[in-house]
This record gives sequence, C-alpha cells and structure tokens, in this order.
Amino acid sequence: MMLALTYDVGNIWLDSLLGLLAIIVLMTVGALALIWLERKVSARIQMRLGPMRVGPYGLLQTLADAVKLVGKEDMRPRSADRWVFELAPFVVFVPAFVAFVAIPFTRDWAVAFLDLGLFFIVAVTGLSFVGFLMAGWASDNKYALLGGLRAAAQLISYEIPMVLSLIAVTMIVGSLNLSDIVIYQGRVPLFVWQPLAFFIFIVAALAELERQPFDIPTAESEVVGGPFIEYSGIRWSIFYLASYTNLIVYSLLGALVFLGGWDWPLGREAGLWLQVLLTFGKTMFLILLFMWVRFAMPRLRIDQLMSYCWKVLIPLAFLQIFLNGLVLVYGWPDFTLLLTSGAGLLLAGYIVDRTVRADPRTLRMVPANPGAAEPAAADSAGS
Amino acid sequence: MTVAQVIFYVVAALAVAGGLGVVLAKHAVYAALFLIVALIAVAGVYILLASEFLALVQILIYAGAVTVLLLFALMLTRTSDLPEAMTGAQWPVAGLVAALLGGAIIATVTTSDWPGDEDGMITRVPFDDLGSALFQQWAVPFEIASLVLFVALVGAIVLAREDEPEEEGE
Amino acid sequence: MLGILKSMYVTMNAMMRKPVTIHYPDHHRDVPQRDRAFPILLWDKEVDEPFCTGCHACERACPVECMTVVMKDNPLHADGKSERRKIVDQFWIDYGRCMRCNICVEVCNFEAIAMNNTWAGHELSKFDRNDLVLDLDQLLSQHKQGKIDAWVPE
Amino acid sequence: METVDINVNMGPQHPSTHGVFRMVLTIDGERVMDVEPHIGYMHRGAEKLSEEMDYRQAIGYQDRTDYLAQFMNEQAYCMAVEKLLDIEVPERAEYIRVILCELNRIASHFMFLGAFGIDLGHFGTSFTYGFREREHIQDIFEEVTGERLMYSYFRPGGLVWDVPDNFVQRVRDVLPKSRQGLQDLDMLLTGNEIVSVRSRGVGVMSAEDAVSWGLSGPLLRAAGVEWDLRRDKPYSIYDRFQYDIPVGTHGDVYDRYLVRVEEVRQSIRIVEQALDQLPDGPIMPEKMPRKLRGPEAEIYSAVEGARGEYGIYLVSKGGDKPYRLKMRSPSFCNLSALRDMTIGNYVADAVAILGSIDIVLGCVDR
Repeated sequence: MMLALTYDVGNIWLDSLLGLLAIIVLMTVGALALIWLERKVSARIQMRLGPMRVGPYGLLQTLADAVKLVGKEDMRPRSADRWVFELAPFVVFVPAFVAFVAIPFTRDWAVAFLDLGLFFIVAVTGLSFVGFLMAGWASDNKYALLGGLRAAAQLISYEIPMVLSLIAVTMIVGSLNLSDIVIYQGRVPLFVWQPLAFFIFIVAALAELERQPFDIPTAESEVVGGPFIEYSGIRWSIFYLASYTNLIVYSLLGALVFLGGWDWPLGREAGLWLQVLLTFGKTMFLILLFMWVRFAMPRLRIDQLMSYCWKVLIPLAFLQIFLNGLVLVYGWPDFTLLLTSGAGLLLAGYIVDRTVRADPRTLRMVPANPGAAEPAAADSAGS
Repeated sequence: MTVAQVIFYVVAALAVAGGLGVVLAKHAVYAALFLIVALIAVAGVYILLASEFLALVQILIYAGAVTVLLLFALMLTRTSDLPEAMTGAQWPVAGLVAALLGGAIIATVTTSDWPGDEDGMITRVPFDDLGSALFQQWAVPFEIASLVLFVALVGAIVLAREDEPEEEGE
Repeated sequence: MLGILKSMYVTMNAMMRKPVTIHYPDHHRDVPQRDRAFPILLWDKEVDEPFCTGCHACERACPVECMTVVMKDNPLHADGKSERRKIVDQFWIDYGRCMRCNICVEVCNFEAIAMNNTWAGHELSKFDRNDLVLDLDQLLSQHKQGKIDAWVPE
Repeated sequence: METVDINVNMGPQHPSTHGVFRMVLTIDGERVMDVEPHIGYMHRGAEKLSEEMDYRQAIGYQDRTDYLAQFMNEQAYCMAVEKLLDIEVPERAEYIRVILCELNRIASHFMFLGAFGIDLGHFGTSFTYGFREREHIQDIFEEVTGERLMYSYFRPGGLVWDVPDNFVQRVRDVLPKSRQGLQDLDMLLTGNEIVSVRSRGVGVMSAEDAVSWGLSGPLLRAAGVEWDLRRDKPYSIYDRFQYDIPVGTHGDVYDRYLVRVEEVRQSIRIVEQALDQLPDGPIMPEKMPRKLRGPEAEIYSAVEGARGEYGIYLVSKGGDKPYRLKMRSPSFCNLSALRDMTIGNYVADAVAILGSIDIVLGCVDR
C-alpha cells in the first residue's frame, strides 16, 4: 500500500513521525559510521593509519567533525542566488531521505512496504540531480556550474542502464515489490542468475553515488568539488550526509535485489536478528566494495562515461532483457539464465578488453654505452 | 477532514503555487524550478488517486529527465540574454486564449459525471492491464507516437547543429 | 577488465600490509646522526665556556645573513683558566631566515657550531616570528645540558 | 540566445596545478578552446641571488629551483664551477654523485607517478604509494646529507663530506624496495583500462614539434626522439654504465608515463652498477683553494635532470662571484608547449597534460 488512507488522523501522524525518527537516526548514525569507515579503509589501502586522535581508533572523529561543521559560519557568496543556493542541499538530501522509506530491512521491518518499492527508489533518487544543478548554478562559480552540468549529463547516462538492469530482474521475479524480490531469492540469490545485470547495477550505482571511476561532477583535481565548492559548514555537511545516505540506500538495494537480502541462505525461518545480521552483512559487503573500488580507480572523462553508458551498458542491459525474455517465453530451465547472462558478461568483458588493448604500447629501448661492462653482480643484487 | 483530504489540499496548493511560479517567476531558471515543484505536486495527486505507477513515472520522466534538459539549456545561457519580464504586444490575445482554455476545463470538470465520485472509492488499475493495453492493444499507435518523438529529437539535433559545420564527431 | 582487477588486487594487497606511517606527535621516528635542523652553539665543558670565539667567520659565510655575532675579551683568559683570548659576547641566529645550508659549520675554525640533530631542532612552531630569533643562552642551552650529541664533520 | 565560451581560471590555488601556476582556460562546454598560462607566482630571484653569493654559498640556492631533483641541480652548478676553475673531481666523489643523482631521479619520478594518478582522479592511492617509495630514498639522503629536501651536499670539487660507512648496504637494501614499489604502481596504473583511455592519444606532440618547442627529458623521448644528455653529451662518468634509453612511439600522455616508469628501472640499473664500481679515495681534490676565484670565462654545463636538460650558463668576470648565472630549467621550456598540447582537448585532459609535463614551479619561476 502506498498510503494507508483508512487510518485515523492521530494514528497516521504518529506512525509517520516514528518512521521519520527511525530513518533520521539510521541515516545520521550510518553516515557518521561510514565516514569513519571510509577514512579507515582508505587509510589502510594507502598504508596510513587514518584518524587516530579522537576516541579509540579515531571512532569519534566524525562526531568531532560534525560538531565543528555545525559550529562553522554558514557562508554564502555575495553574488550567489540566495534562495536557490540555500535550498540546494535540501533538494539533494530529501530524495536520499525519502528513498529510505521504501526499503525493507527484514521481513517485518520497514517504514512502508510498497508494491512499487524498487521503482519508487529509482525514481526518487534520480531527483537529487536537481539539487546539484541548483547548487552549481546558484553558486555563481564556474567550477560549480561545470560540476552541476556534469552531474546532469551523468544522470541521463547512468539512470537508463540502472533502470534496465533492475527491469531484467523484475522480469524474472514478476514483481516490483522488494519483499517479493527477496522472497523469490530464497533458493539462489539473483546475482547468480543475473551476473550481467548485477554488473550493470554495480557500475550504474557507482555513477549514481559519484564515487571514484565516476566522480566526475565533484572531480577534485578538475572542478575542485564541483557544485559543493562554495558551500561550508552545515550546508556542506548536508551534501555529505546525503552522499553517504545514498551509499547506504544503494548498497541496501543491491543487497536486497541481487544478494538475497535477509532470506538467503538461512531461509525464511531464521530469527529476526539473524535476518538483520544477514541484511547488514550483505550491505556492508557492497559498501566495502564501493569503497575499495573508489580507492583503486582513477576517474573517467565525462564523454567517456557517457559513451560507456550509452554504447556499452545500455546495449548490454537490453541484451540481458532480451535473453531473459527468451528464457521466460520459451520456459527454459533456470540455469539457462545463468548461462546466457554469464556468457553475456564474459562477452562484454572480452569486447571491452579488446577495444582498450587494441593498441598495445611498447617503448623502443635504445641501449646506451653498450661497450661499458655491466658486471654480472648487478643483476643478482637487485632481484 | 480525512487525512487524504488534508494531503490533497496541501498537494493541490503546491501544484497551484508551482504553476503560478512558472508563470510569474522573473528568471527562467526559477520558472524551471517551479515547474519541478508543480510536477511533483501533480505526482502527489496521482498517489492520492491510487495510481502509484503513474506518479512514479511522472517523477522519473517529467520531474527527473525532462527538467534536466530544460535546466541544462537555461543554465548555460547568460541571464542578460533573457528578457526581464516575459511580456509582449500579444499579451491580450494570450490572456484571452488562457481564459477560454481555463473556462473550458472548469466547465468540463463541473459537468462531467465522475465514476466513483459518490462512494469515495477509487478503482485501481493493475499495471498488468496498463502494460497489455500499451504493448498489445495499442502497440501500433504507441510505436508511432514514439517514432514521432524520435523524429522530433533528430530534427532538433539537426536544427541545433546546422550552424556549426566545423564540429566533427565527438 | 584485467587491468582493473589488477588495480583492485594491488590495493587489497596493500590493505593487508602494515601501515608505513606512525602516529606522529606520540611517536617519533629516529633522526639520523647527521640530521640537520638548525645551527646551535657548542659548550666547552672542560673550561665551562662556549667554544665560540666570536670570530665572525660564520656570520660572513652565511648566505642569508641570519647571524649576528659580538665578540669580547675573555675574562677567563685573563684569569688564566682559558686559552681563548677572545670569546663570544652576544650571538643571535634568526631561525626564520636560516636556510640550513650547513656552511656555518663548515667554515667554523673552532668546531663551535653544529647543526641540531634532535627532534627539538625541528619542532619549533612559534606564535610570534620574533621568538625564532635565538640568543646566545638559548643557542648554547641544549649542548650545555648534554641533551645533544652533536655531529661535526671532520 | 547564443552560446558563450566561459573563461575558467585554473590556479594559482588549484589542487592539480602542481604549485602556484595559473592557467586561464577558455572552454566551450567541456572542450578547451584556448589556454593562457600565467607564471611567476613563485619567482624568488634565484639567478640574481646566486650572482650575489660566492661560488660556495650559492649551492643552497640551486637546491631550491627544482626541488624534486635537487642533486641534479647541484651537479649542474658544481660542474659549471669546476669547468670554470678547472678542478678535477675525485673518482669516488663522481661515483657518489652519480648514485645520488640517479636515486634522486627515481624519487622524482615516483613523485610524478603518484601525482599523475591524482591528476587522473585517483583518490590519493597512487600518491601515497609513490610517497612511500620516495620515503625510503629520502631516508638515505637524510642519512648521507642530513637534510630531507635541500641537501646542499655537492661542492665545487667534490662533496661536503663522505657518505656513512653503511651507505652501500643501505642503498642495496632500498633498491629492491623501489623495484617492488614500482611494480605496485605499475599494476595500479599501467594496465588499468581507465588510465589507458584517459591518457592515450591525449596531448600528442610530434617529434618535430617537440624539438622545435625545445622540449627535453621524458617529454622529448616520449615524442620519439632519442636524446639523453647522459649519452649524447656525456658528462661525469655516465659513459661507464650500461642502460637503455626508453623512447616513446606516440608522444602522448601515456607514453610520457611509460617513459618515466622505464627510466626508474634504468636508474636502478645505473645505481647498481655504480655501487659495484664504487672506489675508495678522497672526496675532495687535494689542493682545493679556500676561496674560489674564477677567471674571466663563459661556461655552459648541462645535466639530464629528472625533467630534462637542466643547464647552468655562467659568466665570470673574475672574482669570487659569477657575473651572470642563468639557469636553463627544463620545466620552463617544457611548459611552453602546454598551449599547443591542450587546445582541442577536454578540461579533464588539460589537467592530465599539465601533470604529464611534470612541472616544478620552483624550476619554472626560479
């Protein structure tokens, strides 16, 4: 049900308020914890220590940062467009916040079980670009404008493959209800049946989250934070909060749709806490994957992102849908889903590999002083 | 007043405010942003009519995708290129047309016999039916409509690129 | 795809290794014996006076002119306790100007000046740049108290 | 309504301009239509200062020009003074100079590899990997010279003091680490498809253009010109070692990256050979005058620095100070080709191209 229209007024307000509170607590605590985690993960990948100062292992570092940010002066450039500038962080924040409503955490825990949950999340999170554009335009800063426009260009590129990959999944399950999708995966999670769709989803989610290979709108080394460049203090921290909330939302979505949510592999009879643990574990896995990718990849260029999304991901997503259609229409057994989808993934990887490696580079090595004696010891000393 | 009514009035007020904003805003970017407000508010009305699917499509396509292009184009132009107030010699004609259109809509709304108006129940359309209607019953008109849109898109690109012959492939 | 997987492998591999950084103000890495922080003056413990005679050699050689030396007659020499006829009266080094080129140490004929090779020579943050102008007592104090094992090249 | 080009000011405070460098980009959408570089934010008058110092005092200012390849600058300056005064450098000092210079080249290139990753969008991972390797080498430099950045260790005639006793062993221990670190960076960047698509075919400079712009160092070699001062204008004792000169085939950003990766390997080879041949002996000539006074002469001496030809042009009218000291800095000459390479590319490419030139602003502005 979308809205319980038959409730009494007192009840529904209270209900909404409780749901709201739950989301706010989950979001803020989650974002604070994730910022700390990301800093620690990045530190370990880069062989640093990361935050160590506040609390044991720097656990309270983000709390301290949050206090600092709240206490900071809320600055606005004189030439900025006042209302658009000040509203932009909230326009980015609200979609991330609202998307949380539709996510079930276990069989019984959700703010609202929606029949169209999957579609709802995709539709609502797509709105956050408006905030980026507003921030970019209103800041009256060319970097910000560039970043905002890049965000918009990126949105139209990745939104379509993401929706298509999710459609491929819903074709098999036959429902857009997230609970139904999870329950369907009781036997085998969908990433086994649909590796190609899973891959497309991960890539598109990275683009949506503006994380490393696709952090083009906020590119630190080009547009220096993009739309956020003029923001400071609490408005900046709202952007930050929204980005980490989105990370949670998309990881949860991936965990529910592709990794079997709370159901697989323990089955429907597992206790509530085990279900919570399973959802949490799978979400954490995806979050860590996103973080890992972030620190291992350089950034694509905006035109490359667009051509990758339009020329590679969208045809692949259509291929996945077509293959699923074949299997469903002719009623072939389930394993053919895996076969076709896996073959599609391998094919895609092969084609990408071929195109990138079409031109292998080797340097010409010109020996200098070939007459000079190179002692034999030199070789053994190095290795 | 039931909850649904409260929500309806809030949403309707938002839609009207958004629509007025689109018309009255001095700056084209404001107008585009107000348009988003209006579109989302209309999505709210769809939800109240128990057509969640339509509401979400409204958000995804209109509020999400269409306004991207609008804002994209508007933000790249200099503000000085846009006239301060969108008035011209034709405003009495435009006003007349708007008044006539508004009158026609109001007349239609008040004189129509709305099904389900009496018992307050809303007939929900399962979107299986929606799908089969679109892709089986009306497949040919649907495809023709999308073809027309596609042609329009191509035409727009051709028109826009005409004066830049030196631009080679991306 | 292979290259991306390789990148992922390297980062994961690095994650498993021990961090190479240390928690700085709580832990200090050892500085080598030759470490060159800022110049300090040495204290002749046998005679209980500075080695420096105030001969102006370092002052003249300093490329950035960060030193000021004033010489005086040595009262201990008059008493017959010291062989130095002249001794340093006043000595200022502006650490804010010093570029740590080591030339003052090279030109010193009495091995009276050395580069600080302890952490105390590096952690010199001050709120006022005038606090970076050190006088004779401050320059001598570290070696006088035996807190430093100064390294003077031959 | 017509579309307008936007002027974007990149720098002097921008994370990817590698210092206080400013470029005014004229962009149409994401495409760069024009670039106007502005330099001079870091001008400290190093040339003039050197003219006010005697030959020994000026050493400290040589470090401060190209502050990532300090030993090479000192080497060029000392060679000029030695040529002027006709001083013979002892064998051991030459070897130590070569070892330190090549280690310095490795350290400098690691800096490039790290920063290159950042320019392409790495969130600091390549940078920390590069810095980790620099740190090993920097530790050696600190043990030898006592300083971490401004070594002022070479002197006209030789070295200021001898290396510590465990020097050979320390360097031998570090070289495998550098190899390992290079392999890490290699795996992180070289094969990565994103790096490939971002840097291939970007900022292409043909061999003819490269020569006529006066490029040198890795940029010139990446453009396909076999030119290495160590081989073609031999100085010091470089003719005693075997090494390869990597030469690129396309002259784009990717080739410049590959050339530098390969140069690290070759530098390791040179260091190994030099360590094997390192003789004992004095580090300064027997008869060094206490005050250096040169005859009337004009001297040009150049070394193959980490960024290209680093030359010192020294005019002496007698006395203990140079009459004129001109530094031919590779960063400055290489930077002059920036506009040519950048126009027509994307904003993101402009960052990558600037990174591939590997400028050091202290060297550009002097």
